Amino acid sequence: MWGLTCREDERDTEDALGETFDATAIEAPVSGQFTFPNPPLGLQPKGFVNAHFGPDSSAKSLQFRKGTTTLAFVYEPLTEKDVGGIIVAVDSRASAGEYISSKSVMKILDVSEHMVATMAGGAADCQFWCRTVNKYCNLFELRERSTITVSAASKYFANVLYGYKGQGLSVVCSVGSGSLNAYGILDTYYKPKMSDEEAMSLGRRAIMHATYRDAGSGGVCNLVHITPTKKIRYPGVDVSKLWYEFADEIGRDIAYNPRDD
Amino acid sequence: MGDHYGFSLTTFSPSGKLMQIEYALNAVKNGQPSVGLKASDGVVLATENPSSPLYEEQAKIEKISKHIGCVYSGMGPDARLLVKRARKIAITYEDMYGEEISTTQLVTRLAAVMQEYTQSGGVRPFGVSLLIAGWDVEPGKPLLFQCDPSGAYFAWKATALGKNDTNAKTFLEKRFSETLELDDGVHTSLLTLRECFDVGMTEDNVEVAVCNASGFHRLTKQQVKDHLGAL
Amino acid sequence: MSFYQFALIQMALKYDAKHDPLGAMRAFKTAFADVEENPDWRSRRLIERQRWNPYSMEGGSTCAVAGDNFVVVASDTRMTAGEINVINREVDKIHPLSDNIVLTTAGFHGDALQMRKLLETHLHKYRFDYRSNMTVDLCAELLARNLYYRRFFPYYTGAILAGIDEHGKGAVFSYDPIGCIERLPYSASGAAEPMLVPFLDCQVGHVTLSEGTERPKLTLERATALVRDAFRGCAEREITTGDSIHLVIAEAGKPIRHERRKLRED
Amino acid sequence: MSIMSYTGGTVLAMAGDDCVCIASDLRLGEQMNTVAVDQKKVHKMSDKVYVGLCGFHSDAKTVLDKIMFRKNLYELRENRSIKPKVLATIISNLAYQHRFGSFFTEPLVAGLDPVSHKPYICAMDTIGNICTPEDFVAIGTGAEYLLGVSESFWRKGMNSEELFEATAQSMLSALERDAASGWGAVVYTITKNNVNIRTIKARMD
Amino acid sequence: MAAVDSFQNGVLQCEIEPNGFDFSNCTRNCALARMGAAPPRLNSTGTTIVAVTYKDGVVMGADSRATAGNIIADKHCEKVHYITDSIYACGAGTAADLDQVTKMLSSSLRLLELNTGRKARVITALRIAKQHLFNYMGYIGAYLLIGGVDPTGPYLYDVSANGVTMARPFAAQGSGSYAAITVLEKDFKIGMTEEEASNLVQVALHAGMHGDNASGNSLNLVVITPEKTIFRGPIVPDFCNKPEPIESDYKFKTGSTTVLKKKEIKFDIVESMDMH
Amino acid sequence: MDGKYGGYHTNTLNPTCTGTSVIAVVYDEGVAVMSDTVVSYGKSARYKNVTRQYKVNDRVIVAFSGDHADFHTLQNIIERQVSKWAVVGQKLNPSALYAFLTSLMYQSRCKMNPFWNTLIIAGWEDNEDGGKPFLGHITQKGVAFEAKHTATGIASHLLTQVIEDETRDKTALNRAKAESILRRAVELAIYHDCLADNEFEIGVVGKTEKASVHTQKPIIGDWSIAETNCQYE
Repeated sequence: MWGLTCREDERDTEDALGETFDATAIEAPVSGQFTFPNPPLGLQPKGFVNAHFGPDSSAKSLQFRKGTTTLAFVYEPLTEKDVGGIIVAVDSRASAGEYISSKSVMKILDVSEHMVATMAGGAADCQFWCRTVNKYCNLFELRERSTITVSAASKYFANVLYGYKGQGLSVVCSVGSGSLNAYGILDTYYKPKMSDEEAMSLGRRAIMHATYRDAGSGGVCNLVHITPTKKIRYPGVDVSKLWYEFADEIGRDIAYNPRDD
Repeated sequence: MGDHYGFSLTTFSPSGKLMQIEYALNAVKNGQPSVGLKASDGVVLATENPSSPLYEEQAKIEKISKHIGCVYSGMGPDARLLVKRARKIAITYEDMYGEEISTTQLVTRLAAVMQEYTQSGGVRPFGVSLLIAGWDVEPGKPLLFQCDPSGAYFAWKATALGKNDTNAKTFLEKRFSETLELDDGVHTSLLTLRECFDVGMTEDNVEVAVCNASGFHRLTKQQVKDHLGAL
Repeated sequence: MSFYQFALIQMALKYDAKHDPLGAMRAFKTAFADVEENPDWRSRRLIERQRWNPYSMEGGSTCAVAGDNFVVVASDTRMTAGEINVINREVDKIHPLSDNIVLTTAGFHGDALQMRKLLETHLHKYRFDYRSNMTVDLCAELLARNLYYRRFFPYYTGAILAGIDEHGKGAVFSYDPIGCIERLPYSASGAAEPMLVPFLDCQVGHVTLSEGTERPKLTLERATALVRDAFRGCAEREITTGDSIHLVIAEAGKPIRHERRKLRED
Repeated sequence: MSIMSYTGGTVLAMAGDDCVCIASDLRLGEQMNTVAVDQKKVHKMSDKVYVGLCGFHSDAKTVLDKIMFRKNLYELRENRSIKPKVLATIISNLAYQHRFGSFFTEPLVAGLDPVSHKPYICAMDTIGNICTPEDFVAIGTGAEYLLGVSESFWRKGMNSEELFEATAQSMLSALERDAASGWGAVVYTITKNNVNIRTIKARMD
Repeated sequence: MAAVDSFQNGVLQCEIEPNGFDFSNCTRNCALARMGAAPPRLNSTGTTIVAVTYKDGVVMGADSRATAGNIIADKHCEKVHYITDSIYACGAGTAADLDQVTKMLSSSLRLLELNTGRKARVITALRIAKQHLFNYMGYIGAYLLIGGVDPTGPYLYDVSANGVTMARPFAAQGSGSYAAITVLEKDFKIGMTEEEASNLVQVALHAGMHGDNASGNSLNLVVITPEKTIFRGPIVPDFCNKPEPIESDYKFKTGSTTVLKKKEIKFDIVESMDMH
Repeated sequence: MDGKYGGYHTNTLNPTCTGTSVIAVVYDEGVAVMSDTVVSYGKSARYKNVTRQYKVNDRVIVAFSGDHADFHTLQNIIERQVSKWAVVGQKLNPSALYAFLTSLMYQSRCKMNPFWNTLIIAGWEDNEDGGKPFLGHITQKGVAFEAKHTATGIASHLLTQVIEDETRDKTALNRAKAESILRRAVELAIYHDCLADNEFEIGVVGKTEKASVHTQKPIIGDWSIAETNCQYE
């Protein structure tokens, strides 16, 4: 066939065309052998994705969603009534560039029964990789018949992500651009021994201040309290309502008084 | 403007008067007579414009912008330059502010131009006085101004310039009233003009223009003839 | 020097002044001096060599509103080539996958077709393996993962999966191009998303009303009326939305209903 | 991030019958963090004519000073208060004068004609292309959201109370979705015999 | 002190007699562009403009949509610009440039008409526009169709931003011009009547507005003949209005927004502000 | 084929020999497809009377615009598909070919190695209730849609509206009317498409007629306007 000689490899062989590509797309990936299809022709994924979905691309509201403010701290119980443990507080806004694509994202992702990870940076990246780590932890617990330690889980998390170094993944587990303000509040009010109530209000207060100052955070403040025995998820509290309560509390008149010039 | 020679030709006389301006006013005095009259719904400008079969007809009344026009008494060429400047002022104002220039604004700026020529080196004042008639669209009001070579400007109800303007003015004082309509205004101004005429007034040697809400436009010969007939 | 070295040099020039303000000031000063020595207009007009863009934007927009036992999905039916030239006025952007799952996408139409084919195949395979239809949230998770599998060559679409879940409640799942999934009461995507979403915020989410004012309940009629009005507003203000609205209404226990309404065509 | 959204900010103007409403948010930020929450973006030019300036804040301030200079010169010369149409032309000429090195700010003029009390609203792009619709105009980072919402909320012939509600609701819905604007909003309602300035309660995140 | 004065004069200089462009921000804007900040989006008239000469005059028409990116900035912007009573210009390209160039053309020609006492020629308008645009080498993005009738007959010229001009019996410009020009090629005949010419322009505009996203909303027509010039204001073709109006009306009862603070400034109505 | 992207073999990313636009219109019992017979190399009409429509079988015609080299390769691939279907005794119907070509173009686009073509698939689709005409349009990036009338290349800008007006109100369009519309479209295309040629062919496939491509009488178009327009400015 005259066509055959010109290009042997892709175009003309029997199984070319649809089959190879569709096959990979349809089959659920088998863990272990699955590799992400890179953009072809040796294009750098980070540059390629940034060129088409980055801040100065034409994909205005199609940019990837980013979350920003998350915090967590450990504290011991002040009195017997308290339980102590870890408070994890997050905001709930996912913004794509300047557009707030969602106001109610759940940024505390379960890694195992007694462990959570918070989502800052790329929302989709965190969701996907937390699910992978969650799967790994469950398998670990079934195999080892003992709960996985936090350091083991985070070690696994680091190893997995290391494989995709420099390809543009944005998985940030603790900080975010809004958290600089949160640090300020935590540094001033944090005491190693606190009552549960006090710790939770400190977490919410820190998130509220972060959302007040940072444009990328806002919405609802979700809070999880991890005690030595179980994990309690508290319903979200509207951050703006928190701010107005805070303003009344310290008696500061925050409403802008109209000027007539 | 006028800084190439440095020395100003218009200097104060010991008695504290600027003689050049006096002489300029005299030049205006022996120019052809022109009359301006503000009626309730418009302004009339009329002037003597001797025509002869020998030369082409040269209009003395010029249009500056849609609602503003002017007539002059005194030296023609000076007036031509002023009218050109006035038109430039009007069009630049319209570019800058998006609406047509109001008569007061045009007159103040034109007077400033005339005043420059009395204080700059190497130039003489204009030998011409202008009667500027305009209609302000905003409050819908007729306006009549006179600009002198000294740069002074006065708002008039009715006035006359040029040859024997004094008795023309006394004639107007008797005839003028606030409630004049535009047509009677034309009649009164033609009557006052006839006072200053030494030769018979026909539609060839007089030029009349009217400025009202619809704009500034010169009356055709036929219209002047009808008005003359009705006198 | 291939395009990438050129881009790298360009990258070095581009100062990332986001994070520290002092750095921003220094960066601006050096950039200012840089421009003074060789301003753009003196140096040969460097024509940015465009690499072939695998994506193209077919315009149009879609939205979905979930009620307690229904879901309304709507999209316009105009396809534009190259931002300004209308090439087709009756394109379906809503793909009912099964009687309780509806996929709608806006953005690059090629990816939309591929996504539909992908999901249809998975649903078929699921029906083959488990002899039962997929529920909405299961299908939603599947779509999230499949979007993420192409993390380094993403689908250029804002997908929305809507349907009736197993409890008979309306469900709308909104996605970003690489699969960040979230269940919302209402969502929109496409060229006119910034215009649709605030309108739905105000009318469905009632987020801007003061405490006292009464908030009308979201019935099926009110939802369809709101969606139609939203699209009429967008057709007025957005150039790639128009021609007609294609409404798909899925109610618990009832087959999917289609409805088409005219929109302005200019 | 485009330079126009460096400091953020949104202004909306709506016209009813014989009344005009201008709403603006109060944020001044540097890219992602908020620096001030009481930033005035609507400035009074004369009793019933207001100017809104959005975009890059330092340019907005410079342009405001230049506009005040030209407006004061005009009012002193003409001895009457400036008409909104004339003010729009002045600003447009100022912007177009910097055609090739433009100011990064989009001005908006809204007000009642001092004589005929007819509402006049107009918005411009950075080099002064005047658009004077009869319903509403929006500028700033939240302009798209405002246009989409106001399209349904605006009706012909609204009185000043209805107009205030429509403007306030449109502005609040837009601020929901715009990260770069918000932190409170202020609404000026201009009618023939008074100007009402109201600060409305908005999300502070 | 001298430095301050010179700076002060510099700043005020362009205020006192503003003429010509002021390039003071150019370097700063280029520096910001190199820092990666995207320049702002200018309003452009995507537009369809059409002009046709017929037996004794010119018919010109344009749509009325100005777009910024994919958002319609102005639904009824005026693209048929008045130059003089018998010369009109339709414009496509950067909206601000069009406004200013046509305003400059109009004032210079009206000044010419007053000073010479004669009706201005279309060729003069063309020559002024062409030289102005050529001066700026196409950076002033104005694509004009200058048409009109002067004592020597009807003319139509097509000016592009870099100064290339061409006389044409019929012409279309703008992003919708592809669809419009085909309609013109189909039905144009030499020596059409005014009726036929204005119908042809309308059909061409309908084609441009219907097929092109960036044109639409309504169309303006001007018919110029030696005796009179008729400007037919916004004509809304049937496919340009909403087939069904907005269904429910979104009336917000008073009090549906919480007001934190309130200040009122009262005026007593002074009948007329100015002195005389 | 210069392999500048890290040594990969790439298809044309800047096409050389290209065919200009193709226009197709559906009429009541079939589809008419028009394409001119020139392949131009840049602005010069290098290859004359080259057919750009490929008769797959007597029910399907595929017309190409864009790079001619890719057209030959696609022709080869379609031939292979036809023989594959023939093995199981099936005749390739238009919607099947349309689906196959869509995924092929999409897949080549995903390998950043596109076929630089826009394809028009015209055919007669046999289904239970008597069958219907099929017209599909696929771009080089895998965007595919069906339509009543379509055009590729510059003709999509120039002629879509004119054809839309012609076909909007008249419900039953017979073959003669469809061909006259196409002939008129060629004339209008010549005026403003410098790559178009006045020799063209119309392919027809319908319920009764088998797929066939007929060369047509060249159209001259009327250029009388030139005399009236000799000004300098």
